[in-house]
Amino acid sequence: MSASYWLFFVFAGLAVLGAINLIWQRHPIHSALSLILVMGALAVLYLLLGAEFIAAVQVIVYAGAIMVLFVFVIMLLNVGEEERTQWSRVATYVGLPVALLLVVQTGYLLYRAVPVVARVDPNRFVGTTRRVGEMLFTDFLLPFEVASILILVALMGAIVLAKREP
Amino acid sequence: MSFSLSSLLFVLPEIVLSLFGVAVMVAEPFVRPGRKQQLGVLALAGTVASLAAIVFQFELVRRGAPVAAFGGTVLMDSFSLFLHFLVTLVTVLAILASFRYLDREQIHRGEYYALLLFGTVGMGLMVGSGELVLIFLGLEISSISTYILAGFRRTALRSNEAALKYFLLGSFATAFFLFGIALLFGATGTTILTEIRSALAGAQANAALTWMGIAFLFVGLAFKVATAPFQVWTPDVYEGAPAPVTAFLSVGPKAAAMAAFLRIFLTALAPAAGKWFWLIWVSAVLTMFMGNLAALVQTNIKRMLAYSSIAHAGYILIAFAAGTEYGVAAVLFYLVVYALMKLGAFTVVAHVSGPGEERLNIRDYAGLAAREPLVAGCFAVFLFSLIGVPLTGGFLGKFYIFQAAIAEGSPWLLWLVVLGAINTAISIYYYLRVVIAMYFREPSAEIEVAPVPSSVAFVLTLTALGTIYLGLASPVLIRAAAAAQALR
Amino acid sequence: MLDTIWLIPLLPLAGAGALGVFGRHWRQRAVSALGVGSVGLSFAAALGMAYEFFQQDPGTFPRIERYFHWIAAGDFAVPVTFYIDQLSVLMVLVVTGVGFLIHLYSIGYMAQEGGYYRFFAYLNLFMFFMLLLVLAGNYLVLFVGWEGVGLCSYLLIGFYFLRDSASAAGKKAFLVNRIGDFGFTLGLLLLFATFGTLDFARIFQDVAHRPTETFDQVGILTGISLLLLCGAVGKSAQVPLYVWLPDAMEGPTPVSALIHAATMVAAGVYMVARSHVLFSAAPVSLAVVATIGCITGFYAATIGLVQTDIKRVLAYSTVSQLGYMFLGLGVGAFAAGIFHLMTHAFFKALLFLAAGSVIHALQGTQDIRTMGGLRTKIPATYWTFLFGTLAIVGFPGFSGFFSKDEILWQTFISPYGSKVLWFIGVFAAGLTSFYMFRLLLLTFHGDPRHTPVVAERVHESPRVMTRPLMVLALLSLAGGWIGIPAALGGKNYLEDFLAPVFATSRLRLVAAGVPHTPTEELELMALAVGLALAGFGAAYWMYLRRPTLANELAQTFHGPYQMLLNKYYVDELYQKYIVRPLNWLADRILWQTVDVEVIDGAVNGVGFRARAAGDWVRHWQSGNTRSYAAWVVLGALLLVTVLVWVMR
Amino acid sequence: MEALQPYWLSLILLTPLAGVLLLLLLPQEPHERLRRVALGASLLTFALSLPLPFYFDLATPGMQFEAATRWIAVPGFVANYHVGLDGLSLFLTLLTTFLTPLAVLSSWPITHRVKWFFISLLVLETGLLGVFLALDLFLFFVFWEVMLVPMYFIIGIWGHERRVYAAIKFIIYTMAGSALMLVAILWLRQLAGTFELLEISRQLQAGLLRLSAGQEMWLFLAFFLAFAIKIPLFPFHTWLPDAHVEAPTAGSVILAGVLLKMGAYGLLRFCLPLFPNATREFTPWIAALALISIIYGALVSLVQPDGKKLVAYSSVSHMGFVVLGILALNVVGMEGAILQMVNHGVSTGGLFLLVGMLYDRRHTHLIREFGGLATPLPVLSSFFLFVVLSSLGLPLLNNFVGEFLVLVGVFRVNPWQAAVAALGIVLCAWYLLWMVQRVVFGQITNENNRTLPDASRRERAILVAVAVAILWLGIASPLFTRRMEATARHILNQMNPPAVELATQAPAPPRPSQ
Amino acid sequence: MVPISYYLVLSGVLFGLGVVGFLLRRSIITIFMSIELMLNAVNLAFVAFSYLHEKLSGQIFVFFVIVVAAAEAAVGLAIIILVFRNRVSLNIERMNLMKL
Repeated sequence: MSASYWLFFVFAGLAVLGAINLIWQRHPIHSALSLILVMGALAVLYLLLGAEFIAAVQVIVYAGAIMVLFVFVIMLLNVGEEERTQWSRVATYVGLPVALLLVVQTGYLLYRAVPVVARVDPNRFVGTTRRVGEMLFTDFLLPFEVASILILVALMGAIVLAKREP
Repeated sequence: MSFSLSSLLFVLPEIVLSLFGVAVMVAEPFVRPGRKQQLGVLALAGTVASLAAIVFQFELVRRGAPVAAFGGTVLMDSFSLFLHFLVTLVTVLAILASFRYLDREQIHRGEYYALLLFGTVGMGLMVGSGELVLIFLGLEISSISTYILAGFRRTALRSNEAALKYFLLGSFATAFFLFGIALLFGATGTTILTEIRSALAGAQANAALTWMGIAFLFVGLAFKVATAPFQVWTPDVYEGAPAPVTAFLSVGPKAAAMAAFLRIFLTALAPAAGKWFWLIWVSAVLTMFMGNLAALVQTNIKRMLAYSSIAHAGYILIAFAAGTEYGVAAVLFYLVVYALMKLGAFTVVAHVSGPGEERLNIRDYAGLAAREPLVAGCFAVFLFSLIGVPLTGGFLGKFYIFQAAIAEGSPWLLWLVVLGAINTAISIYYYLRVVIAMYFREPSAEIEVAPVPSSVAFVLTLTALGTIYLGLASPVLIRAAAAAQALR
Repeated sequence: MLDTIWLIPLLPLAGAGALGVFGRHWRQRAVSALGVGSVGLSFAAALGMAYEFFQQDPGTFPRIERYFHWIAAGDFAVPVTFYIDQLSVLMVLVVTGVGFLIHLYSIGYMAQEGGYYRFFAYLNLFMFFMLLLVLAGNYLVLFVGWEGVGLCSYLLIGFYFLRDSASAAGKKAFLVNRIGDFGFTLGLLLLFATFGTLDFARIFQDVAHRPTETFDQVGILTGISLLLLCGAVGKSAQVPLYVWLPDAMEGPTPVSALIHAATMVAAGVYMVARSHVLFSAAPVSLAVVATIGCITGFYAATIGLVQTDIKRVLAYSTVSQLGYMFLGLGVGAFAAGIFHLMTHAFFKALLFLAAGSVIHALQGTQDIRTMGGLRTKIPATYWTFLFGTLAIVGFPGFSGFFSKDEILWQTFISPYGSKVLWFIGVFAAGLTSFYMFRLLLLTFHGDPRHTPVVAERVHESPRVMTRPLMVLALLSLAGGWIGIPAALGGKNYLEDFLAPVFATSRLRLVAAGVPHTPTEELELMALAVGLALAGFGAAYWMYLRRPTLANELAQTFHGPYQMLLNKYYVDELYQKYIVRPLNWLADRILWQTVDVEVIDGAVNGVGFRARAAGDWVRHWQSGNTRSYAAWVVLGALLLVTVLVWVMR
Repeated sequence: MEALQPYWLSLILLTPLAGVLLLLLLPQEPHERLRRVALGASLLTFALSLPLPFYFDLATPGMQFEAATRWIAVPGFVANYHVGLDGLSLFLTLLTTFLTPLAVLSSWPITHRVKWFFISLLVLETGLLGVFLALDLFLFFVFWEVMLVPMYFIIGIWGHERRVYAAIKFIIYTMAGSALMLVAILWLRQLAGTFELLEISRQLQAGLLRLSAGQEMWLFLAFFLAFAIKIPLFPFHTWLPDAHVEAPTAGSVILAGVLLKMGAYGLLRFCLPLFPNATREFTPWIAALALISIIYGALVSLVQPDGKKLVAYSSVSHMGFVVLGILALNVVGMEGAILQMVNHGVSTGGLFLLVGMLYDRRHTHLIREFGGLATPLPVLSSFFLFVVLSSLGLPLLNNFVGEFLVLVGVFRVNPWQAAVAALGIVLCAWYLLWMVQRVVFGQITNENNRTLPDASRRERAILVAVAVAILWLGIASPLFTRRMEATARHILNQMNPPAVELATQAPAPPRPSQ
Repeated sequence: MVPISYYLVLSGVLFGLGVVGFLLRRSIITIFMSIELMLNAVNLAFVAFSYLHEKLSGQIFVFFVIVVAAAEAAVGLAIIILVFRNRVSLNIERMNLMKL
């Protein structure tokens, strides 16, 4: 068992635990914190996969910005523990088993999909910020610009929806 | 891959729309409340300019300009242009249909128009892109715009709820869509459609990943197109959203998603057609039946029309299942027809519903023919077209769809057509219920008649005439047929 | 005249058309002039035709006049043709002659009635159809006349449409005729299918020249003739379709005289005689004809015994006499049948018209129990009625004697006849005598039983009514002299005259016949006359000598009496076992159940089920986002599973 | 005329539409003007259609007065505007143009949304004419469906109490039936490569197009279902009583007079020539249905308390004859059937007109509300009786000829069927005369009836027209049948499977297609 | 060396857990976070495949996904705020004004 295995299993385990906790907790704030944990763990895994830039963005944007936004909203609305309604039998008796089946099946298929010989060597293929940046501004220039529109829309939407009536 | 200015011509309509969108946003604070319609006019100008840009692109293509740019991610083929034109036209009509409505509901704000414009940008990208990530971005832009638009009547609980449901389920489906992209990327190592196609054809791709990818892509796209079993969100959202938004929502994004659906499945996934044919087949049947049967028992007209939208998605899938060029042409033509009649119908609903959208029950339409002959007449045209009575576009569209399916020659498609025909028969009942209310019944109570705003009258006349025109003889049909060739 | 023979039927038609369309605005005199005039002209034309007919060599007949095509489709073509031979000439003469007299009579009888123009329009129309019937050169044209007279009888019976019973009777007449025509129609179809034509000439030739075996293997000729007989049974009021005729007395009396006695009901007899070739080639049918005739003759006579309505008694006597005609036809004595048809036309028209005169005199009373003693008050009517009665009972020397005797004799000797038939026929003759004299005695003899009010106003009918009676009385007496049997030293002119018509059939019959002596005929004749006298005696005894006897007998034989009085309850049986069940079936089962419940129920059920399905489907749309997500996930799982596992 | 021939049918088709256009331009009031315009347009159409039988060539089995032009042309989807006339459609066209003015005239009492009523009626006329004249399957289907819409409005807006139910039942029933026909049309198009009817039959004749037994059967059934509903054959008839009873007079007249003929027309035009083997195979079953229709319709008519419903059910019975005649599959039966279509149109149309006139006076259809009408309404009653007599098949009036020809045709094939059918005639007399007895004869039982006005001049004009038609058809039937003969033979010839040597013959003259 | 398939399995599991979360939780905000979890799972898959194919584009996609996630977060939270303001509840099951 090499270090990479250890690292992988530890952080994969953290991610899974965080995810489970996310869906286990009744209070949104706990869930939010769990999600941050998952994101952090994933950042490490990205590094293991040689995705430096993404790992950084993951921490900065995702965990840093987006999740803060979540926490902020939770605080703002002073959300308490969730109400325990059980009105959707479909979700419970169909949805959950099906979702679990989906987990199992997807996991199994993905496990079988890629030959085990394909293993990760963090040094073989590295997504450095430079390379990513170059690509972003050449091949992916158009999507990049388009993304700006997306942000614009989102901003505008947030304002339109959330601002108080004058 | 180098960037050249000329490649900007490929996204000219999007650029135009974005610029106007930004302009509307910027101008917003400077326009006094009560005169916000000026912003609408500005947005209208933007869409018209965009239409001009599309025509210009047509001209370019006709003169032999290349059809792909940005490394094959943006396409300017006839398919793309056809649908560009359609979605932009839809926006034009949606803007026109919204003028008075927004005043009436006191939610007249520039952002509304900006969001419509940006949404159109997103749809343009969806229909004009040959690459999954760009398609995804387009999808997101249009989705997010419409999430917001759905909730635009901020004080109305139903509007809130529509936005919320749409948003949550939309994002949920988006995640599936993304996962599908990821899996296809994993299977083929690319997200450019033509490359995926060759990878799949060459059989280097991993089968399990491919199938899972297709399945998840299907989920995402089917959700947007609202076909069974992913149509569940539609009635709630259509019902809750402001009526002109519903008009837009039921037509624009649906058409764009359908275009993306077609392009992805017929271009990239064509080698696997033998398998996904069944998905489409089953989905078509389920969609038609669920839409039509549920519509039978509706009393809320918006909701009824929502179910009818689902049913129509099912009809479209029939031609999709044929998978031929012919079928694609049928889909395209039907999308045009569908856009006109559905837009018209929801515009009528927006107009008749009155302040606060109070009058949405079919009973409220009693005696409409006597009160507002024009509105009732146009609505009748739309309804008959939705049924598929000859001499309306709805008939020709359905006819073309059925023919495309039969022309493919498979007995399964013949059965599908038979089921489609049965569904048509089912659908007569609920459409005609409205006609009955309008023409055969007397109003239960006195309702003051609001004069039909000229913009609404314009939209209605245009869509009604268009619906009839499409049913008579149709150059649009030829255009559609030509556009369909682009997918091969 | 023969070339313009179309004038004969067309004149009354023109009269009918003109009266029907414009008559409402004309004065009564103009109406009578046109109505009677058209028939008079027609009669004149018929006389002219007859004259011309006798000028020509009998060999040139039958002569066929062709006019336009009435129907032509594929190989089915029906031209309008007239068939002129001895039989049709005779019939035309009888129809126009008797018809003319009755028209004349109607001027007086109907003078006070509303709808005067209508009456004459109908009568003229009737003449048209009747003439068409007897002149027709093929079965379909005959059928036109056949149905046409049915129509006119419907119209005329229902003439007093304000009376429900009248319109019901009209309807009944039409419907019962229709039932007969059902068979007739099928007969026509079978004829056409067999011979490829409906022309008399061609069919008769075909039958005469083709060996019977070619048909009889499958009994086709029997089938055809029996089906045609159905129609005749309906039209000529034979058992079991006679029920309409007594009811038909609801119409004005001249109508009863004209169509329900003299002409229309004779149509069936005429048709069978006309189709003699077919019938004589199908012995089974002949036997059926004879049996039906015999049964009818007897059966109707029994009912006639107890009826109290003057017209009804006559009606049953008509049915009974028609039975004789059928008997004659059935034993192959076609000429005798026609002979009786003719004499019957005279005396029955007479009887009815005279009865009409009685009714007229009594302001509409028809019940003979309230009559009596009219002999002196309306002598002309009485004497003519007496002539008619003597004729019908077969008093020697009167027309009925010769014709009826001819039939009975033929029944006795014919290979198709039998002693049993003969006996029943003779017995029925006795019954006839009884009830006719009963009628005569109750009406004209004895003490007046009518109310004083009526008695005061009793008067003889105007001359326009009595003159025709006299003419008819004369005919009733002398009409039979053209057919005096050889046994009485006479010569049967009529039979000789008609011989060419029935030649083909006679050959067949005579070949099978057994020789009989004239003395035998005389003995039988005497027997018949004796029975008739016995009938008279019984009537005289019961109604003049011991007027209470009738009631006593009725009390004693209460059951049979009631049965006779109620006409064997046949109408009630039809009503109970056919009409009402059919109505019930149509109403409860077919309409209320099959149509409304089953089919419409299924149709609405489909609609209901679709809505139920819609209701079910919509419940998936619970409004709960979590459920929606569950559906999405379920869909996703199914897609993956199907794609990856099922369709690998 | 020679030069005009190609345009003549189009002219007939367009004339009612011209009337519609004129009506659209006119204001809602005064009603009188609108009525006159509608009447003028329909009369003009009738006048235009009158030359057709005179210029009609008796010997030509095929289409005459043909006109064709491209309508929609997309690769793989070519639809033509192709109209033409043969012995089958000739008289149905005339029937339509004849009945429409009468329907217009009978609609004088309508005062509610008059303009739209007449617009609907005229649009309906064009639709009906189109059905009979179209030679392109697509065009045919367009007319077939489109004409439902004005009919739907006519029933739904101007009908009686339960009009909404009747209207929706009518349209769903018939549209559901034709939905499958649409599929069949498309399938046929797929197999033959064209929507052109004549081209398809040419291919079938020449053996270029061969349908497998299964294909033929399904195609036949799909077409047949649509037609059976229209005819209507038992058990697809239940829309008819409702639609008839609730429709206004004009609607009933057109419905019974023309609309029902579309089904029988379709059988003759499509089912027989295109799917001969399937037709033969199903003939016993369909004939059984036709017989059931005859007897069943008659029996149910018998017990109807509602006069209009009685006439409606009688249509079921009468149309059974038409189907039976068609299925005799011989010339006589077929000509009888076609003639009977026309006859039924005139007679039953006449009955509905009369029932409508009574309704205008008393606002009820119930038989028991009437009685003794002969006294206050002598003229109307006379016509009533006359039309009833025609309907029950009195010789020298129209129905007799048709029915008898049908019987002759059927008897040849199956005597028992003819026997059962003939029974229907007996029943027909029963229910009709019973109705006459209860409505026209007897004492006046309802005081309201005593003072009713007799037929007005307008009504007399209608009734005289009907009566003349009845007499003419009854006496001069060869004028009609001779024009059908070639067509009937042609249809039957087409039913005989193509001999192989035909395929080698020179191709038929070019037809407008593709 | 860790096989790539392990990463993929992890991605699949996380995605599935996100789905489960969506189905299980009633609080809108938690549901939304489940969606974020699903997006993260997708990202992981992208990165893993990017490594598998040695194509950087996979990582670029992740970048876009994050952008989208951010945008969605902004809009989504705005909607949540709006809804909460009007209804003072974040229970998804109470959002059922429109149904059937």
